[in-house]
Amino acid sequence: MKEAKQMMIIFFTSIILFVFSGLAQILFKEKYKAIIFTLFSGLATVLGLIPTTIALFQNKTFFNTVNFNGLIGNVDFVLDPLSAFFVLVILVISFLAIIYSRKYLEPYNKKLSAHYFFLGLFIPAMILVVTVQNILFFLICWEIMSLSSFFLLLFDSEKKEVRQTAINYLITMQIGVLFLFIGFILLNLNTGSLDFASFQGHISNTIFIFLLAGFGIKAGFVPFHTWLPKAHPIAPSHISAVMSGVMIKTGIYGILRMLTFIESPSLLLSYLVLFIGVASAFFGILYAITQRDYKRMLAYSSIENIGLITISLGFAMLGSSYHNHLMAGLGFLGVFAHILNHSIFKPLLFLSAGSVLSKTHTADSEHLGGLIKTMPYTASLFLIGSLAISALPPFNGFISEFFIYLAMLNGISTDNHFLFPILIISIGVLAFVGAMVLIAFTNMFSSIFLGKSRSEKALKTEQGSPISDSALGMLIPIGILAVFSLLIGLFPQYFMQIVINSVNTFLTTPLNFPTQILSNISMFNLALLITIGVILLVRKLLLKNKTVTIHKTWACGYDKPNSKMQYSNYSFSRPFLGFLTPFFIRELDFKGIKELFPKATHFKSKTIDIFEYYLIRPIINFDKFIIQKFYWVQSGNVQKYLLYGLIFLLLVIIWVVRK
Amino acid sequence: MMRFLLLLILPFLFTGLINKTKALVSGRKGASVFQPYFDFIKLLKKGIVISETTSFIFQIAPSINLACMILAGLLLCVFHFEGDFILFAYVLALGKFFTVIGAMDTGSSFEGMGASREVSYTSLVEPAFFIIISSICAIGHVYSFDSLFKILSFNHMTWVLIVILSVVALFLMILVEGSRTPVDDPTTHLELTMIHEVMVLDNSGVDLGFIFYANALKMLIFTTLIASILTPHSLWGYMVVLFIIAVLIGIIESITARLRLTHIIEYTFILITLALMVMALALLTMYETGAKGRKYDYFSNLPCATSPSFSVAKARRLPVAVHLLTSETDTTAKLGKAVFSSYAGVSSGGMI
Amino acid sequence: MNNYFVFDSLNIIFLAVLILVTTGVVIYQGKRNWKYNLMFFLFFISMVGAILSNHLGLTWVFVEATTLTSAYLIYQNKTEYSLEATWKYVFLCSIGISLAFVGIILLLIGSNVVNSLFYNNLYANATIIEPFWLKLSYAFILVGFGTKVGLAPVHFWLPDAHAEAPSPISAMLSATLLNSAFIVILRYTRLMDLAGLFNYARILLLTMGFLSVFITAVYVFKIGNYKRMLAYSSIENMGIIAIGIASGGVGVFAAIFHLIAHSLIKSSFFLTAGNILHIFKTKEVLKVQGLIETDPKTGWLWACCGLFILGAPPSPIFFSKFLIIKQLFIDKHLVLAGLFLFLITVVAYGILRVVVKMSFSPKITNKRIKMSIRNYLPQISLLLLVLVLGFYIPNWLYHLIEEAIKCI
Amino acid sequence: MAQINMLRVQGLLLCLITLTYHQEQELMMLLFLLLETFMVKTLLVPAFLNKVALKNNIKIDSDPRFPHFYTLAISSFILLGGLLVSNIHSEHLKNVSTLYFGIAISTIIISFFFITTKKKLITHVIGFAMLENGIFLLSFSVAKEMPMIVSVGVLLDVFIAIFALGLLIGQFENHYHNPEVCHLCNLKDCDCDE
Repeated sequence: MKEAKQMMIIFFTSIILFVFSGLAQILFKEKYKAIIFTLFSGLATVLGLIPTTIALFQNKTFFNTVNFNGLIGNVDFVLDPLSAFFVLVILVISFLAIIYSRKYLEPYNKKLSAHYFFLGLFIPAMILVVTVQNILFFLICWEIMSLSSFFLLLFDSEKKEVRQTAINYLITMQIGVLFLFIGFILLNLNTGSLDFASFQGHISNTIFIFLLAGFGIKAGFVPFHTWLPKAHPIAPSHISAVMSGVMIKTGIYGILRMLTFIESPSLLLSYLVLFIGVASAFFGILYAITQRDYKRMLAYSSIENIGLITISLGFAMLGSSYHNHLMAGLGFLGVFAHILNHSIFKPLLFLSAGSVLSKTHTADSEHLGGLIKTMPYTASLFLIGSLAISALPPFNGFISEFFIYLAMLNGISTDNHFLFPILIISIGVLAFVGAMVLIAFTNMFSSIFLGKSRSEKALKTEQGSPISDSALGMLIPIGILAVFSLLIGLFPQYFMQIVINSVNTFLTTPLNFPTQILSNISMFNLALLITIGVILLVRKLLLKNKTVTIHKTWACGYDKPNSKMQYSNYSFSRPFLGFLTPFFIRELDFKGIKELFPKATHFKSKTIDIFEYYLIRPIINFDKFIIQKFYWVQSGNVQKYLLYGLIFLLLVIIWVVRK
Repeated sequence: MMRFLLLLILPFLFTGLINKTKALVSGRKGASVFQPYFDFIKLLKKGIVISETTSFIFQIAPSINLACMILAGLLLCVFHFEGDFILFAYVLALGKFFTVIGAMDTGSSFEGMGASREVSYTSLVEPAFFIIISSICAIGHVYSFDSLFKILSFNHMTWVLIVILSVVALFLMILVEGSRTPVDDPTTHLELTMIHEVMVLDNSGVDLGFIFYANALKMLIFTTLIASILTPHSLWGYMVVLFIIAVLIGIIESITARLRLTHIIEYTFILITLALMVMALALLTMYETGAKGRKYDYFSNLPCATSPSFSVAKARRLPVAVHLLTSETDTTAKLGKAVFSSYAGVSSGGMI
Repeated sequence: MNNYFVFDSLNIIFLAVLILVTTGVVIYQGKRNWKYNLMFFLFFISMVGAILSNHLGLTWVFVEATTLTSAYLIYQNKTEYSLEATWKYVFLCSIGISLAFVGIILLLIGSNVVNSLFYNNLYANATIIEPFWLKLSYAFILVGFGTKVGLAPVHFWLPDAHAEAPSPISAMLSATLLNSAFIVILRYTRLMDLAGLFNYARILLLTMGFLSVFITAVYVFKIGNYKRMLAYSSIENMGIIAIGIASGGVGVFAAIFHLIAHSLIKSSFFLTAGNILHIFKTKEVLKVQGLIETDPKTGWLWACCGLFILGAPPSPIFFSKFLIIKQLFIDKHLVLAGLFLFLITVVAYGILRVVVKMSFSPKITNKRIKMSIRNYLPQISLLLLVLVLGFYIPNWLYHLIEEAIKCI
Repeated sequence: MAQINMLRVQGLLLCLITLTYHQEQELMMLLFLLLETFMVKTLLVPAFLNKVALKNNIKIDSDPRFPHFYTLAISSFILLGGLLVSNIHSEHLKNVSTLYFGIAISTIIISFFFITTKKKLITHVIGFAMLENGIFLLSFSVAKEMPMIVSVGVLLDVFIAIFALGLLIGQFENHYHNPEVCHLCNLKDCDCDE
């Protein structure tokens, strides 16, 4: 008991220290702001990690009740393995992003007070969201999280597009909160209490669907995902990393937390979640392939990964519904493992993409190319991220996808004739999604880093000298993530123990951790690395004393190839996208080549999200249409004003007299 | 283990056999079946030419690809654990990843074209593979290659059908993954129509040798998979299957033209169709065995050995191939016909 | 014998808000000429009278007096537009108030036996009053005082007057004048409740409330003048308060809470708008750019006020909206709840768009206009107060509001 | 101006009504009411309005789209309606003197009719004064007394309101010649209408 108290004090200190670091840096000169913030938040991170790791690894639950007078009343703050897992991820990833931000923000030459102030709010808000156990306080933290991230998005606010997107983001979040409002209010009506603890057994299907929609908007479920690909390109890269790596998972946390209050989820919900997951994964990665802006593409890929997490969650729920405990266990294992892994490799990708952006000043992959020669470290780190996100061994992405497949295979053994084909088709979709990820990332990696540069401008700094690789201050945090990515892939049997306690909070009987299988994978991955090493060595030996000629690329006899003739991002994905046309809309602006001696022509293609096109746009247009119908009311004529009032009065009088 | 060694040794014999068959069918004498070995050794002895556009990716890609193929073979033949086929598929994907970025590294428009086609046309292979394997796994409640091969005997018509459909699907996969006709023509001289060959235009010397080896190995791996399904234990059986498939590929390459590029995707859809048929059959088997509510923990023990309610497990262990020869298989024949006629319909699309 | 003026929990809250806001405004506006000061004082006094009065007729007198005293203040700028706004304000409000007087007379017809307009007498005899006349009279009162409050469809003077008045006066109008008219509606609604006609009252209140929010949604969607936007936002918030009162239960608490928060936030919002007007000399949204860069304090104040008024936590408005929606759910008004959520989202979009555009766009002028500390201090302190209220409601305030609800 | 004269007549009528229809009212109250009707309603307000009209050169409120004849006819119909209302023997109206009630209502409606159809701003003020007269009559029909303080307050308010509106008309004269209601359409949110 005493320990719990101490731990919670450390925890609160850490949170206050974060806010304090945001405030403290305001007092310092522009030059020192980043360092001051990094130092204090580093301290806060270390402090926060103490109770978190203890709760997570020793499977303990710390809680503390704080009394807020009036409306909110008593608020429980809980650090159980479920919360602690998320806190751990938030702390580590945020801190790496903060380290990165110092060098990243340097060239912007901007006032940083606001940015760091809101970052100092954003991180504790996320931490509180995953620990607070009271409806109102949860919603407050949730909103502060949305708001502070909104201000963080506004970093480049001179651009109109940035402001529009930020508003779009905040409004979408607002809509999400409204769904949460409805869900929580219905719950509150059922239980009469604001405490999460009272929800046990009160979450009906309707409530869950509302909450799912609310949390799903944050998480980026299809069709609520449209804010995500807009928000990420405009955010500073370390913010994209935190938002994509951590923040959207708070949506998943919400769903998971609600699940702890459900004894056994109904089949409807389970299939719904599975369906959403499959749709998110498929559409997310499909649109990722269609993008040429690499940050947008990474954002879409986040939707896909959220889809995978949701698929796994769907299996976990199906497992509980069908009383297949192993499937449920593996499903939850997949959920947590993938959250962990995605929050490693997605920041890794976003941060290395940020390095590219800060050097080349363009996010359009069609203008890049050949960067691997000027930025070898960034390129290698991006490659590691790409391999990990494509779930390729020996990196960490494979481990979680492996769990998802295992959950699915176990589900098949439930011998339910309805479940069976659904699971098999899910396997098919998952495998297809895997193939698509491969296309998306080979494409993006190649068009940014490989081949020849497509634009001379991108290879020069503003002063005109050729660009170099990023500063160490940026490479080190990315490198740490890359090392984690590899280590988790190589030794999953140890690293995956991180999530086991969190998984067990959902299970009646603790999951038998598949150590044997994981150590097999570990052995295999080591063997893979060794084989690659051996073969490379053999190759080196064979090449000893041989001539290595450097020559131009063979262009099948054509003598004057230039960089424009390379396969670009668009052309690479075209054959594949050819047979998926119904799922997206491509607007082409191309006049064609006419006459014998054609004049200059141009070609422009734009890919539109079908959900944006058929769902979001009509709603906005419809609103506009309806609202414009009423503009005449405020006409400026006093007599009309008076008349409206009198008519209203008359109607009421008639109503009263008639009754 | 023996199989793994054979797997490492035989790839070039396999391609040699294919080439020999093609030569014989076209009325030539052809090179020796061991010619690919000589080519390989010759390539290893040569120096290399590297494009000035390339980076280290280009140089490590073939080696990594080869390593992936070797380890995939290892998974298939030696190293078994629950879920190994997932790893198998992803290791193959890792190889593909590096082949593709290796090709893109040259900055050549042709190699980009090849890479783009490669990833597009093979995108449906993985789903089909997973659907088939997991369907079979589902009926047998097994999760690894070795136990999968163990349970694949029969006492029922549906089982036979499942095996046949799977084998046909796997055979089609060889053609897709190995870049053989009708998907790709390895002997074409027009770069615009190539898929795999055009990706490696710039590789030379050792790297090219590795690429040849890896590609042959990949085909052989799929062949081994088929062989292991048909004759899981006998080494001679394995050799026979290998021989038959090589000859079959040779014959197909001799008598068909490659497909128009736009039709290749449709061709790969056949794979999905076959896979879904396997799934339907598996569902049928589930109805028949009617085993319901069975609980079991697969981490502790394997069901095919212990579970008494599982009828297939207790069935006679008769190789399916033998069964094929002895029993009346009307349905099978019809089904096979249907599959092949659809395949023929697609192939009549013609050249590019 | 009854006192014409009483203190109870309800009007103490109103009075406190009035004094707080007035203090802020007085600090903000600094020295003015004696005529202005006199009228301002009279305006203040008439609002105090309206809030404290215990007699319906007397309240009427004071509310009408607020119109007349504030007319001069609104007409400060002496432009064509301010003239037009003042005319509309005086004319529409006077007619509205006359209608309210008709309402009072109708009440007298119904309450033959009672023959008193003291609230406590009316409350005591609520059941004796003929429902027919009570209903009619409520309609007139609602339309009449509703004109002052700014409830649609009789809100039309409001955007004009708020936009054309000097900013401190706009702040007073929005944060205090509307409240002092609202208190009459609150007290009258209590009478309806006691007479067993709450259902009728609630239908009218809900109609007007939703119309108000709807009107705001319509106009802020494409607003071009930021002071008008604030005025519309006042209409919206008054509508929300009306909805809260109408939904009863915890909604009443929410409404009172909302009213307090709205007054504090909106007054600082208008005062900040005054700063902007001072810097940019224009009320057009399109011509105001880069507030944060031009004048960081004003810029951030503007952004914060914008977010707070929309109910971004820890703004108390967040709670009140939550509670109102909850009450709508309790009463199973699911359609209304949905409509409410939809409308406040549209309003949020409209206001946010403008606020973000003004605050965060790149700056256009390089000239710096010095402003003294009194141009920031009131807003900052009011917002800090709001912030505290958002996180921590002191027990005494909580009980005060609870008591106030009993007065309604 | 005819309308101002009409206002005078109304005031005088109200004064007479007060004289004839007093019930057991206090003397003070009666005196006050007489003063109000005679001094304010009959003399002061019309005189003030007249002054405003003269000063601003406002002659007649003519609108070719809406001739005086129709105004007259419609007003007569409203009055007729008011008289009809006064003949209803409803249970609701038991403690009201129905004649005054009906006429008061029709006066109020006619004043609204004036305000919403006429263009000149001065006519609106006259309409407002008429409205107040109607309300006075209405309160008279209820035959209940307000406390003195309230009555004084009401009187003061109404008077100041008219005064303020008159002053504002004077101000308008600085900006527009002959202020009409259509001059007052500058403040609106979009140009969708008119």
